[in-house]
Amino acid sequence: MPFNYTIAVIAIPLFMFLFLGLAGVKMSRKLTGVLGVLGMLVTTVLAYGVALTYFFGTGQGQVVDGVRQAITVWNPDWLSFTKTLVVRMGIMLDPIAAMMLVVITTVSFMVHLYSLGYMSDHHGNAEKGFQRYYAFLALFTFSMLGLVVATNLFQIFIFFEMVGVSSYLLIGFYYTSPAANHASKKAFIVTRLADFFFLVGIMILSYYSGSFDFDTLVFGSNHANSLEVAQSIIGNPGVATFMGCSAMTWALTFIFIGGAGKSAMYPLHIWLPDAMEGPTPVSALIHAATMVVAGVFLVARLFPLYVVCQAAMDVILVVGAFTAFYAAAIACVQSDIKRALAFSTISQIAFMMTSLAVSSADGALIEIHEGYGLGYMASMFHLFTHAMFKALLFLCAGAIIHAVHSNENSDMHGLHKYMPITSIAFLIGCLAIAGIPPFAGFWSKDEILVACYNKGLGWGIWMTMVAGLTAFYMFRIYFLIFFWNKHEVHTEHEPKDQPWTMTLPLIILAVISIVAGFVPAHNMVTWDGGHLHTQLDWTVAGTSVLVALVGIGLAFKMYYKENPLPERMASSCRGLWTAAYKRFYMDELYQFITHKVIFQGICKPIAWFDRAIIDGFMNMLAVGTQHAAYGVRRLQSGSIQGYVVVYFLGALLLAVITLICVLVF
Amino acid sequence: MEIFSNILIYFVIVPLVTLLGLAVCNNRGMAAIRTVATVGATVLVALAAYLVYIFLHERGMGNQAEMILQTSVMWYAPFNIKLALGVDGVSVVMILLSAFIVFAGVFASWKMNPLPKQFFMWFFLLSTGVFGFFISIDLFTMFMFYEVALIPMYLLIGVWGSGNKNYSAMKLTLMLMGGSAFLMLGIIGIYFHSTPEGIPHTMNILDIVRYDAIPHNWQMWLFPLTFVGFGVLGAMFPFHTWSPDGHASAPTAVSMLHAGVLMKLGGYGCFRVAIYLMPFAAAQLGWIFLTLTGISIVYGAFSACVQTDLKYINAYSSVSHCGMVLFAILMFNQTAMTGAVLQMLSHGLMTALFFALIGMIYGRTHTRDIREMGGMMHIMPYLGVGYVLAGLASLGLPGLSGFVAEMTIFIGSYENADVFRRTLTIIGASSIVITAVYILRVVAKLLFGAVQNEHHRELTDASWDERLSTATLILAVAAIGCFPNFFVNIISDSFVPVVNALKAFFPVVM
Amino acid sequence: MNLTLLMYLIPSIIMFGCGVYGFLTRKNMIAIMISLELMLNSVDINFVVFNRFLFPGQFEGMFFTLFAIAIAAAETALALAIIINVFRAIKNVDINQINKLKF
Amino acid sequence: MESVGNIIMYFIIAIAIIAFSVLTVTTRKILRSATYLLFVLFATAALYFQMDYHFLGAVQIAVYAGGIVVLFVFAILLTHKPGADTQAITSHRKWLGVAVAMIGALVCGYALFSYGGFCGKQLIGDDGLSIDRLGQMLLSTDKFGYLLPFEAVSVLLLACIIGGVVIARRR
Repeated sequence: MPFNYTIAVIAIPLFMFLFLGLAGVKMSRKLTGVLGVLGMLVTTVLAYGVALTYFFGTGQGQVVDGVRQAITVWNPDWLSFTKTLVVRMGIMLDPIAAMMLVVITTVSFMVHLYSLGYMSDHHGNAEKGFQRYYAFLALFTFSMLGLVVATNLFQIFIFFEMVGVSSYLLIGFYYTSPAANHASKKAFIVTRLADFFFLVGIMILSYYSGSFDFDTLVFGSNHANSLEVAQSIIGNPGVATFMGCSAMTWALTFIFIGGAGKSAMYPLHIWLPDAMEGPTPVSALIHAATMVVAGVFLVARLFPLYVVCQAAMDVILVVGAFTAFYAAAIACVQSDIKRALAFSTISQIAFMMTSLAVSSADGALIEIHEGYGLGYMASMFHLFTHAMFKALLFLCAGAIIHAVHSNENSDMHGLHKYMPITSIAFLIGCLAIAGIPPFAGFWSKDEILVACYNKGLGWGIWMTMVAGLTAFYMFRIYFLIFFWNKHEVHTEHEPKDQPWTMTLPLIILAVISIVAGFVPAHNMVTWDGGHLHTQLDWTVAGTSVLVALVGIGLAFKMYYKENPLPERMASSCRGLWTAAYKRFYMDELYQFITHKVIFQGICKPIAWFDRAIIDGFMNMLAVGTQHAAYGVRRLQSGSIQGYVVVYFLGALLLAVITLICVLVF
Repeated sequence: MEIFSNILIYFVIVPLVTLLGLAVCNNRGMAAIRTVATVGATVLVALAAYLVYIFLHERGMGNQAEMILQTSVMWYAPFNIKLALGVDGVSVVMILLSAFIVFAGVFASWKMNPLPKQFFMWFFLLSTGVFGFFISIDLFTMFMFYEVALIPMYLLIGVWGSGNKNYSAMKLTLMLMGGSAFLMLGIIGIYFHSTPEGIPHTMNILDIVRYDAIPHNWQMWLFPLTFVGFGVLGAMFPFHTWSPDGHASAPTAVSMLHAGVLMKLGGYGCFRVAIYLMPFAAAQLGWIFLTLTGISIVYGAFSACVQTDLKYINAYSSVSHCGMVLFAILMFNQTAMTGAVLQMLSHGLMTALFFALIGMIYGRTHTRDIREMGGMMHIMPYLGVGYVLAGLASLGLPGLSGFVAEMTIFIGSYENADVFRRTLTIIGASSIVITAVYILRVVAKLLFGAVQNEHHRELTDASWDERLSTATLILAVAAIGCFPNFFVNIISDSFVPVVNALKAFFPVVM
Repeated sequence: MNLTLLMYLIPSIIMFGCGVYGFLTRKNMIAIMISLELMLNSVDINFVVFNRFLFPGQFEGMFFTLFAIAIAAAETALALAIIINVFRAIKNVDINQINKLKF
Repeated sequence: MESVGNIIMYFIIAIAIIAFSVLTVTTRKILRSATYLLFVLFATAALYFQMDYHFLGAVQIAVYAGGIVVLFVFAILLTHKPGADTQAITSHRKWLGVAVAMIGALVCGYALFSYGGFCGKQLIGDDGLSIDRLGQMLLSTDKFGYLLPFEAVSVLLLACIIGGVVIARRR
């Protein structure tokens, strides 16, 4: 097979994890770091090789009749549930898998490189657990790569768990800090809750379809058939219904919830802002570029099934559109730079979700028409560009935090003078996310908006508004960090641009963020593997650029120079501002549910019930027996005279009985 | 003697010989005691590995017999009681599990004090009972070995335990004895209905199945008796309360062996005796026990969330996980039952690992209260990593054993098309979230965060024997997690006869 | 006036009652033994009386009493040996003091 | 009709038995208690003589009065200070004793009166048992032979002697 070497892309990170994890403690920090980066470099090169061959190579069976085929490279059985229901561990290449390989390895490599500088010291002290850090990064990379090349739904689930654990370990990297500790726990449990729904979804889907394999589930004999295949999986929709929805709807909705947990959709988003307690490069890799889009990837993977299930799509659409706005609104008032970026991430992922959901513009969609599947393509395209510029933004944030030793933007201000490279890179990132041509974000976001307008005018306007909000909050952050007023030097060191290991990734990613928009995505990552004819819709594009510029302008007005305007606006609607700052009290709500309802209301009573009632009953049996025994023991008094009394009473009793017998008979 | 040509009998003989070897050791000669115990445990592991090889070889040669390596020796003719030996896939993996845990247990009690000799002697007597149970296919010998395994527990906890040990030892023994009283009634009942008119009664499981003579109305009585009898040992709600106290007081190796192997006797017995011999009643009454085990799963997990004693957390987690074993067995299909055995393996290994680690931590800090500890990862990284791994296995991380087992159970359970079983399956599956909550809570409190007690800073990391003990278990856990099909292939076919027996009374999904 | 069987039994019953009373009320172990002898004696009388009045010419009752006397002697000897031993140990023959074997 | 001497004799014996029985259990001086017991035993022996069981009467005097009472006296002298009173009997204990004794007597009395078709029987003729016949019966193995119980009692007595020695032996 031509793609056999893809296995190395997966295997090298796994090997690096085991090697660094087991032998790392014996190695020097420098050696570990260099080995980690080199391993990742090899992986990246191989992954690029795979992706380039897949997209642009010929004669290896990947394109048939102009349609890109899914190629299963390797697919051994891993766990047989029944004769037919078998979990396999394999590698499958298709357009989105190949694209994800590129995204993951690129960002991961950048982060590996960047971490050499970032992780070498922590607030001036030598970082502990440098080896551990690289081992975990390798573990995460392995899990994420395994996820995207999965050949079946269950493999995705498995790697969903794996990335969840890597994320847990990396968020909790500074394990002595209570905040990190708490955040890692929260992230794991929230995503676990989502995974539970995912699992239920898988159970339902696999029961009715008799398979986990994407080959059966979504590809069928070839892509053109997938709709029919999807419908045949539903079987007879009349039979299996529950509360008015078919089993298929339930399964897909549950699977979406699973994805929503990883992708931080409302209301399962609460873990992501807290996850910023991890090291910043980790946030860039996991919580901005790769893992958080796993949910989007999941829905995209099962897209042919979602297409025929309008109800599930509607759920995604509503959740996505709401989350996009919700997160953007909160991002406008956050003072912690990483949290603001986190909410920005949530909002952008919601863009991708929405874009997928609007793809099924007209119900059954059996007929393929012009523009259909645009949302899918746009979503994947945005995933790609977003990964690049959001990683850039996070790495910039990391550099800034590294320089000023604080996350709060009140400790930054006016850094442009001190850190020009970082400043420009950050600006490029902001322009990209705001959707200003020709930066990457413009092209992908524009296509999302087109797809939304195709679905309905309301959705389009809504998303355009969110796009404007995006421009506003990003530039708010930018101006607050780099301008506003003069920087007050708190520490003995002046903040300055960081060493080359940290600056180089910034430059590379900045360049990618500029040019990524010109990747011909419409020919590469379409849902059926075919070509999609798109053109720039200048009305939509013009509107969105205009809105973005308005947002930027507003941010410039409010935050470029120190002025009382933001404070005035905040105090004019204090309640709203506080609510947004407190993230609309979602955390408090969860806190209430988990602590007050579950811990105090369920666990404590159950524990009490167990000790007091069940165990109490057992103890009561024992105590009862003991008391009875003590009671019986009294008879054995040792006093002969007592025995004689009883003996005579017994004799009397016998006499009475005899008498009665005589009298009666 | 014909029986000595059967490899299975050596699983009983080796621990007994070890026991005798220990008996002649000097009570103070720690080196000799350790040597004998280690040799005994190693031989057991080797035997178990060889047994797996034989089993695979036989199956590979096309031996499709339900039980292989069968031998039957008349033991007490008037009652037709035989020493009948034989193993199928389930027994083989259970024996392998037991051998591993005995091996790890020996190293976990490497520094046992006081009375090391007596400790190991009882320990090996306990192992004798466990192995004997798994190799028997005669109800009487099964029951006899079952009792042999139970009794040493009393002394092991009562003498070498900690805390409120007398109470716990008494409670554990009495409750399990109560269970075995039910069981004995059940077995006697089965015995007297085992054969049709005119054929002498038998205790041999295979014969009883072949005759299929237990009347249905009797099954309705005998099934609950046997199921509850084994269920008590399997920590089925509401007969689980011996478990938290018992585990909390037991010494490390005993906790390991008890949670790791002895509780599996319950699950094993439930399907091998209760369901296999009385399929009609199982199909009729299964729903009652299914509800109870379903409660066990969620109930144990919720209870574990608020415990503060490490061993209590683990004991309640065992209630939850062992509940899953019985739960899956009662789902009556091959996948779920295979999952049950995987769960037994997985739970056995990872609970043993947990208890080993807790014992090691307790041995250093002299407290098991998680509120008094913190930042252990910093102080004892090896034990910390081990604990995290055990925790991840417990909450079902792919690549470790728990995931494989739980997924097989859930997927298998969902194959049943009725709403009742599916609802229970989904409720049971929700335990993966609760499990995550309590595991992470412990990990966060115990290992992460700031060091709570400054004295703890001087504590040392694991010594070589502790490392060996835990590494063995971690490797075994990872082996199941990474190569589940190896185990599934051994186990899975063993359930065909059971499922066939159930087919007449229950819409079994094949 | 005739000496009937009943007339012989009445002293025997009263003796027995006295024995019971003494057995129940006395604290001194020797006194209890004495009461015991009373009861035994009254039973002996009964045997003899029934033998003599109802089955004259046969001697089962008489022989029974004979052996009973022998056994009573043996029993008393043994009991007194125990009492003396107890007295040596606790310097007392009060029955209430001897409760170490209780329970 | 009985001879008047016999009747007078009977009453003397009966009154002696009743009186001394009561005294035996009511006196607070233990040595007196033993002495009254001796009188009861003598009276019983007299009763046996009156019923023509001479041998039995002799045994009664020899074994009981001569053996057992002496044992009692020795035991009392070994364990008591001369002249010491025993503990006074508590009142409720006394009434309990009386009640139970009455119950016993009543049960027996009731049994006698309700089944006692034989209560009015009188002594018939002289049933004197000659010593040689008694000796033969005691050592014969025929019907109405008592060799086996005789031997059993001898073994018992032997065991008793050994037991008494062992128990009373000072360690």
